[in-house]
Amino acid sequence: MTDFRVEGRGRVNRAKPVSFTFDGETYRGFEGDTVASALLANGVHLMGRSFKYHRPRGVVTAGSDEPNALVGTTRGKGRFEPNTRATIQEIYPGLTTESQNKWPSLKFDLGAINDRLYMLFSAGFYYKTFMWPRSFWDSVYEPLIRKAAGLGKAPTEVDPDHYASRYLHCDVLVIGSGPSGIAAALTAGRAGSKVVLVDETAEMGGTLLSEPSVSIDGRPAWDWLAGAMAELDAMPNVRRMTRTTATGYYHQNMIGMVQKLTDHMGDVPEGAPRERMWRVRAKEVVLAQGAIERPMVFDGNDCPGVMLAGAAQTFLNRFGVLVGKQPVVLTSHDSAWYSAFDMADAGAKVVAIVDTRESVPQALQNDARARGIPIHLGHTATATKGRLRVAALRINPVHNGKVGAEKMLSCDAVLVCGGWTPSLHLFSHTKGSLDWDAEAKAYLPGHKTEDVHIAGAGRGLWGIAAALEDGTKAGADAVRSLGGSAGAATFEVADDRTGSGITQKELPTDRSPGKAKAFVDFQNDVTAKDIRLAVREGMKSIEHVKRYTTNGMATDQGKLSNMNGLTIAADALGKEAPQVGLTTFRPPYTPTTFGAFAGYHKGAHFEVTRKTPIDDWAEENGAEYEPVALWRRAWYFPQAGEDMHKAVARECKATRESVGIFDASTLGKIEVSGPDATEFMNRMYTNPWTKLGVGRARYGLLLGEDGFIRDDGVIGRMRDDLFHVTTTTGGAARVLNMMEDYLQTEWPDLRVWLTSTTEEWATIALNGPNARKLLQPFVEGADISADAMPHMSVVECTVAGFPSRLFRISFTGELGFEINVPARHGRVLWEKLWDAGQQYDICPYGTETMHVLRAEKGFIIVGQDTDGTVTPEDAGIGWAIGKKKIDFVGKRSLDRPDIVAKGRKQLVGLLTDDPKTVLTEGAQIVADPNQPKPMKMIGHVTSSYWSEVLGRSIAMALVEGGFDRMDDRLHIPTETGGTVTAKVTGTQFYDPAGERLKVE
Amino acid sequence: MNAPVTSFDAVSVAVLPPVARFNLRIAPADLAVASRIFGLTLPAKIGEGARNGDRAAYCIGPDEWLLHAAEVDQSAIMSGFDTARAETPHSITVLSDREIIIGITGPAAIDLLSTCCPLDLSRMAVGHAKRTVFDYAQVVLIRDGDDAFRLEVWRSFFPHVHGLLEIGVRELAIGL
Amino acid sequence: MTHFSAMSLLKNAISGHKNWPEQWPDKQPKDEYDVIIVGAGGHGLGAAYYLAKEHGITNVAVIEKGWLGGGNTGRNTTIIRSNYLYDESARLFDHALDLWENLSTELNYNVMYSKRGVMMLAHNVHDVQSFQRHIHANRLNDVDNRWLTPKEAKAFCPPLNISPDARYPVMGAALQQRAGTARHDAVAWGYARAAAKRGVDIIQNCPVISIRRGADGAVEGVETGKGFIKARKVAVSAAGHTSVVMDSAGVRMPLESYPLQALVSEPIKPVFPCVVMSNTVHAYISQSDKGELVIGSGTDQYTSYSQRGGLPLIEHTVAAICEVFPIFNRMRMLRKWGGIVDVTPDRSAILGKTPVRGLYVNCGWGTGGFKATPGAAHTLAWTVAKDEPHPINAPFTLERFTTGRLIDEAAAAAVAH
Amino acid sequence: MLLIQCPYCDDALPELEFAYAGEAHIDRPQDPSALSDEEWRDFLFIRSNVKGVHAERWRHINGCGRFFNALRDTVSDRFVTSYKAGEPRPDTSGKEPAQ
Repeated sequence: MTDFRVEGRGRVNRAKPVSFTFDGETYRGFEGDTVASALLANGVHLMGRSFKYHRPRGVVTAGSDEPNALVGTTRGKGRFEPNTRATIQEIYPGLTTESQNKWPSLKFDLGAINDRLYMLFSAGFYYKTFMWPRSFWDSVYEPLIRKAAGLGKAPTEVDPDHYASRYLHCDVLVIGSGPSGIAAALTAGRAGSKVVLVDETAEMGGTLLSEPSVSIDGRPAWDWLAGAMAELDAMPNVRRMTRTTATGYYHQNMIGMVQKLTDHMGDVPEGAPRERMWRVRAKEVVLAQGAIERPMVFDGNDCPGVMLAGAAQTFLNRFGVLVGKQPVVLTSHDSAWYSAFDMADAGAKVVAIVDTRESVPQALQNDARARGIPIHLGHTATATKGRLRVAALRINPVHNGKVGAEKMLSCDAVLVCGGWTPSLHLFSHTKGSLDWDAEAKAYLPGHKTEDVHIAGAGRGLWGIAAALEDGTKAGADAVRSLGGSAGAATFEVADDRTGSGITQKELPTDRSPGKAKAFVDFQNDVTAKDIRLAVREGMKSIEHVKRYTTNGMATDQGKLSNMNGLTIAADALGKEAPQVGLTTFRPPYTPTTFGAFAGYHKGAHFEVTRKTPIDDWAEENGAEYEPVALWRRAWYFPQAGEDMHKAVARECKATRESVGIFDASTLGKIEVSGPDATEFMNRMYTNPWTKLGVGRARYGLLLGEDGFIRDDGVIGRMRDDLFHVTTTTGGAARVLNMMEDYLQTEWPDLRVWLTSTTEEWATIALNGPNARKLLQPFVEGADISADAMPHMSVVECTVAGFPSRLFRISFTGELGFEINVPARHGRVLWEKLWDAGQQYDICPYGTETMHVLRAEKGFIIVGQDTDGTVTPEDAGIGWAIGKKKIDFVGKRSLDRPDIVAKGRKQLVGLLTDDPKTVLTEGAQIVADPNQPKPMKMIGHVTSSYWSEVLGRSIAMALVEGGFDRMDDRLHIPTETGGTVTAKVTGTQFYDPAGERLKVE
Repeated sequence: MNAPVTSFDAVSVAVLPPVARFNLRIAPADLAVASRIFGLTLPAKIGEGARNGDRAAYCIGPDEWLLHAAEVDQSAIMSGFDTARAETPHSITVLSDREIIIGITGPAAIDLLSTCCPLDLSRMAVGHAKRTVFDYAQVVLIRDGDDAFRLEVWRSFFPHVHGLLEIGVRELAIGL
Repeated sequence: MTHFSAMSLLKNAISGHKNWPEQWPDKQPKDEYDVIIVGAGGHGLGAAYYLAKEHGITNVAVIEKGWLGGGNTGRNTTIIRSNYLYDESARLFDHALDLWENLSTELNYNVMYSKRGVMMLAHNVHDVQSFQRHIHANRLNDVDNRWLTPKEAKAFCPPLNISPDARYPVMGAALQQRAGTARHDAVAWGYARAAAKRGVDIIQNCPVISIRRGADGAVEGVETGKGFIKARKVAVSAAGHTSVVMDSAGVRMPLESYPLQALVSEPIKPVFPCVVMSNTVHAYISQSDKGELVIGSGTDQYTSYSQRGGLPLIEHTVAAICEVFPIFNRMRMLRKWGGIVDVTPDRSAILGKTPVRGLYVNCGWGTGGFKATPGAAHTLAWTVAKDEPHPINAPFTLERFTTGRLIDEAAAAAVAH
Repeated sequence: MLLIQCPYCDDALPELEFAYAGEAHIDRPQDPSALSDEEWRDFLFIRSNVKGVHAERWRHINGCGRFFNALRDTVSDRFVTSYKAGEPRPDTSGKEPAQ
């Protein structure tokens, strides 16, 4: 294999050879090479296959805008990723890469059959066909289309790497480290601003890395660059970041940046993050992202070996690689002439410079002749020869529109330049306007929506001197808008390579344009013909053209194709480009790893898991858990050989017969305190609070302003001016926020303060006939006898020596207490009660048993028996509404026509005819099981359990007009097509008289 | 709550012992009363803090103060406020167990906090405190020195926050 | 207009595709129309098509401030399903589903309706109860929807992570096999072409400034960027911009417009065979025929017309996807964009007549408008033609916000659309 | 991510500390029972949904805890100004969005 490496050129580290593989073959490059530069150095141009036609493709660019040279990269288990740009991926020892979208091999790909059929596969082809017969779409056509589509393969294993993120705040963020970016950073840095300078590549310098022949301030470009880097690094207020891509520009100068940390390393430190997402908040932003070179559109312009002239210059000067030994240069811009000169000076035999322009600056022509390079002005290119690698370029003279006789130029590379497009993607993320500059034939930044400055080629400026000057000006402007002062620096530039050029549509040809495969979007195989067809079919906006042809929707997001596409569409419409519009660039600037967005939020840290102070006891004792809001709660405590059903039956029995212990710490707790606390409670909750005595507790019901049930809980009055409010586990934050809203914005006159104490207290519930017997010995400072402490009361005392708020309440129908102690003592108290409880066969129970016990008593669970469309009357708890109250949150809505109307769904009990049958929660209820579908459904089962104490199943349901259907028989169709019949009852299934509360 | 203490030379994360902590809500006009009872002049501006021995007060809302004191003084402080309530309405709530306190010290303290805290911490003055977020958790962040911070985290959020800090310390130790 | 057929395709291929005609002419407005539809999205264009085809009303203009299909039609994640809880919703969306199945043939335009199945994941007991409630209701409404165990869910969608140790373990799933996706642009283009063929004028780049009402209060026409256009019937189908347009007719709406973001990955070979929705972790994902993973996000917290949206929400959405499908962690985001969705207090649409004579509205679809396109368009056309509610859209009135008869799918099940 | 000026903290802080709370200046009626169903509906559901400068409520929920009002241009998402709860909407006619 021939070596295309040029001695004395490039910045790769010749002392450090690096081996890697591509499609199983081992290649050698040097530290500092990208996969693309290393393969080119080995004479390999063919790196991929195109999306639709599977045409052989070579590398086109030297940067992140590469559409063709996408490879799969691997570094061990779980570390494969598809579609990596060979022009960005640095090589390291052991790197494994493979080409994509081909079968069986890159050189011989059966998918290329599509290329033969390309007359069929025109733009919009899919919309016009595959419709006959209809059923074939799902079964035949679509599977085929999908199989052919896609580029690389998806990863198949879990990614073992982790990803970091960091917030960063600075005065001036400079994006892009070419001459203008460096000048801006130097200027702002010298003025003392906190500066961050970022570049997506491994090394800073941008254009300067490809233009070593320029001299700045009397020093060769690379010496000056080294000096500038040293100066920036010496400033404590400046931070330089390489391999860092600004991917998105968000509101108020928030920039998302992704830094590649390890993808270039041979040996990755154990546990090192692969990438870091930087969320930067900058006071001022300088965009210095340069310009993107445009390909030329002509038949065969996608043949491997045809690449951008600027890319060839970069491969030569930055990597020391000659992309061809006999290149032809095809251009409409002066810049490519310099590429030709550099190639020639590096030993290539430049076959010719073909320029579509009839007149080109004399100086350039002289320099070309001096190097013995033949020149063809006013010529077009009409074809290429060669399939896996270009062998010749067919050119013809063009005189006033007439295309003359062809001439074949044998070559091993064609270096093209169709002009340059300012890189303004990030600017357009800000919704800043892009204005058409008729002279520059380019969109340039117009109206700004953010504190941003654009510098250099981004404003259509050309040449190193102009870039430096504009950069330092942007830096100074940024400093000034920060209120600082900075003068623009001056730079002496010699041997600058300024230039100009023209933009044009697909090149004229002497052959039938209908047969030409002149590509605009390489990866998506969109040709000039497709764009003209789209326009012919009525796609008059560039958005329509884009979506119809998929031009600009490839992984380069139109960086190469958008302007050429626009120029051709405008020509087809006979309009100026701006009248056809411009497709908006969207984040991210380049494709960005999902993991970098996810950051730390994976596995256990994907979301917070809240645990109570008693959680670890439950874990040690074999609890199964269920997630409730952000909490994990003990669901049930299975013993050896028990399933949930058995465990729950046992827990219920033990609690009803003796005593059960339950961790209720997740219940929301809010201190409502202040002279107007009672008035506030009266306005918030449906219940009346004025007459509730200190030391007493009451069930509280909270509605939304729409009249539907939002939350409930037991509320204790600790003092005249202090309520201890409890909420549902999931509702705690919502309820506090709702209370604060009314207090702060509707009733600011009320002297009330709210404090969340949910996590100040651990809450242990004891339920069962022996609850008091167990608790009594631990209590000091309070008499908890039946007379002294009636049901629904609260007292402050100590329990086992811990300060406590002790409630006597019951969510089970049994004698019950809820003990609140400072959280740190929760587990200690639990274990004391546990030990003492052994004499009563105390049983720990979880949320499932709690649900069964409350259902046996007909107590509702907000969110299960209610669903956000249920009023207090519907739920059968109208008694909780203070009838004399003139107003409370939601009261007015209860009078709306459809809320007072007949036939609303009301909460009733259901007893199945077969006591052994437990209904499915969510099952629907009908009056007539034999009606045809769609059936008239009159309600659904909200709660359904096996009741051990009753020895039968019980259920609650919301049923239309349910209160008037007592003792009716209703029907519940099952999954299996059967029907269960049940009788409508009240919801208090167990001890309706409440006798069991009266334990002495 | 004996979580492991994580550290390398640039930053260390430690779980600090609990202190008596109170949430005080009172009309700014009555601040003098509160200051007298607490024995420390309470700062009037959100974010500011005042400290004297083991007593500290941080203003975290227009009418909200976070008070720190020795655990032995907890009940005395409560009864002090209790007696004043009649003529000077206010709300004081013991929160000694609601949060767990994490100390973060070392030259890389700000880098570590910046993994999950969106604030520009260079703008935060020493001795100040503010309620903010650390990842998904609401926290109170107190700056004790140029490279010394405290995070007060709700008990049930502690494992999440502390876990993230441990990851961050490892990350900083690797130096990438 | 050329009928698309194997023959016409071949003929044109041979002639180098030089003879395809315009799919729809870009018209200038006439002075008067029988019906004006404001907004050339799938809903508006569809309504015009059905007016012409089923009611013989062809003197119709569809007025669009930008380019047709440029709004939410071309910005959504194309999920199509009908397994809604309430009878009203189920009927409307199932009606749409019936039309989806025939739409390509009906329009002679391949909208690529792909019945790949929509699977909704249950991550906690509440999800399970709520999905069971849906499945039972759907079965009795004859709407396809069935329960899958975690193993069955994994078999249906291999990339799914069903580890019980996951932060949000998969406890099961509800699958509507008949549901799927379609090619969003093709829906707008297909309706536009078919409507234009029947004589409907499609007027692009023509902003509606206001709706003019006569002395009797009835609609007289619309003031536009291209002058006043007369019409006794105006149907507003302007998604996020409905409030603004309706305001000009003196009708204030119970709507708020929020940014909704979506994104796609780089294209990869087929790996994801269906659509998966997880409302608990907020992840909505499918794979397009082009190979891109299409991922939907939730709405941002604040109202906006900026079509921008913030970074934190996207970070959370991608994290959610990687949590449920960990093999995608090394995939890359290719493109992210935003739309503006109009949301009602009960998350259900408003579809039909308004207090103003001759004024009709189709809005409030929130995040779920695309799937309803043919159904909403079809029933709106009926209502406009007959000036009375269609049995299927009858419940979706404005009045329900006065009487309290809301259709609150979200509250009922915490299920996003 | 927005940067939001809290009028109580007198500081511009990241959106993550704030919770949006809907349109501003929709006061709860003194006596709801006196309202017609239509008036009550307007209070509950009707929103201006302006395309332009929108008066809206935010809560500094992960900060000082206060609800406050802000004027924001819903087209650019830029804040014009923010002010304390209970204060009238400031006249900002002709004023450029805050930088």
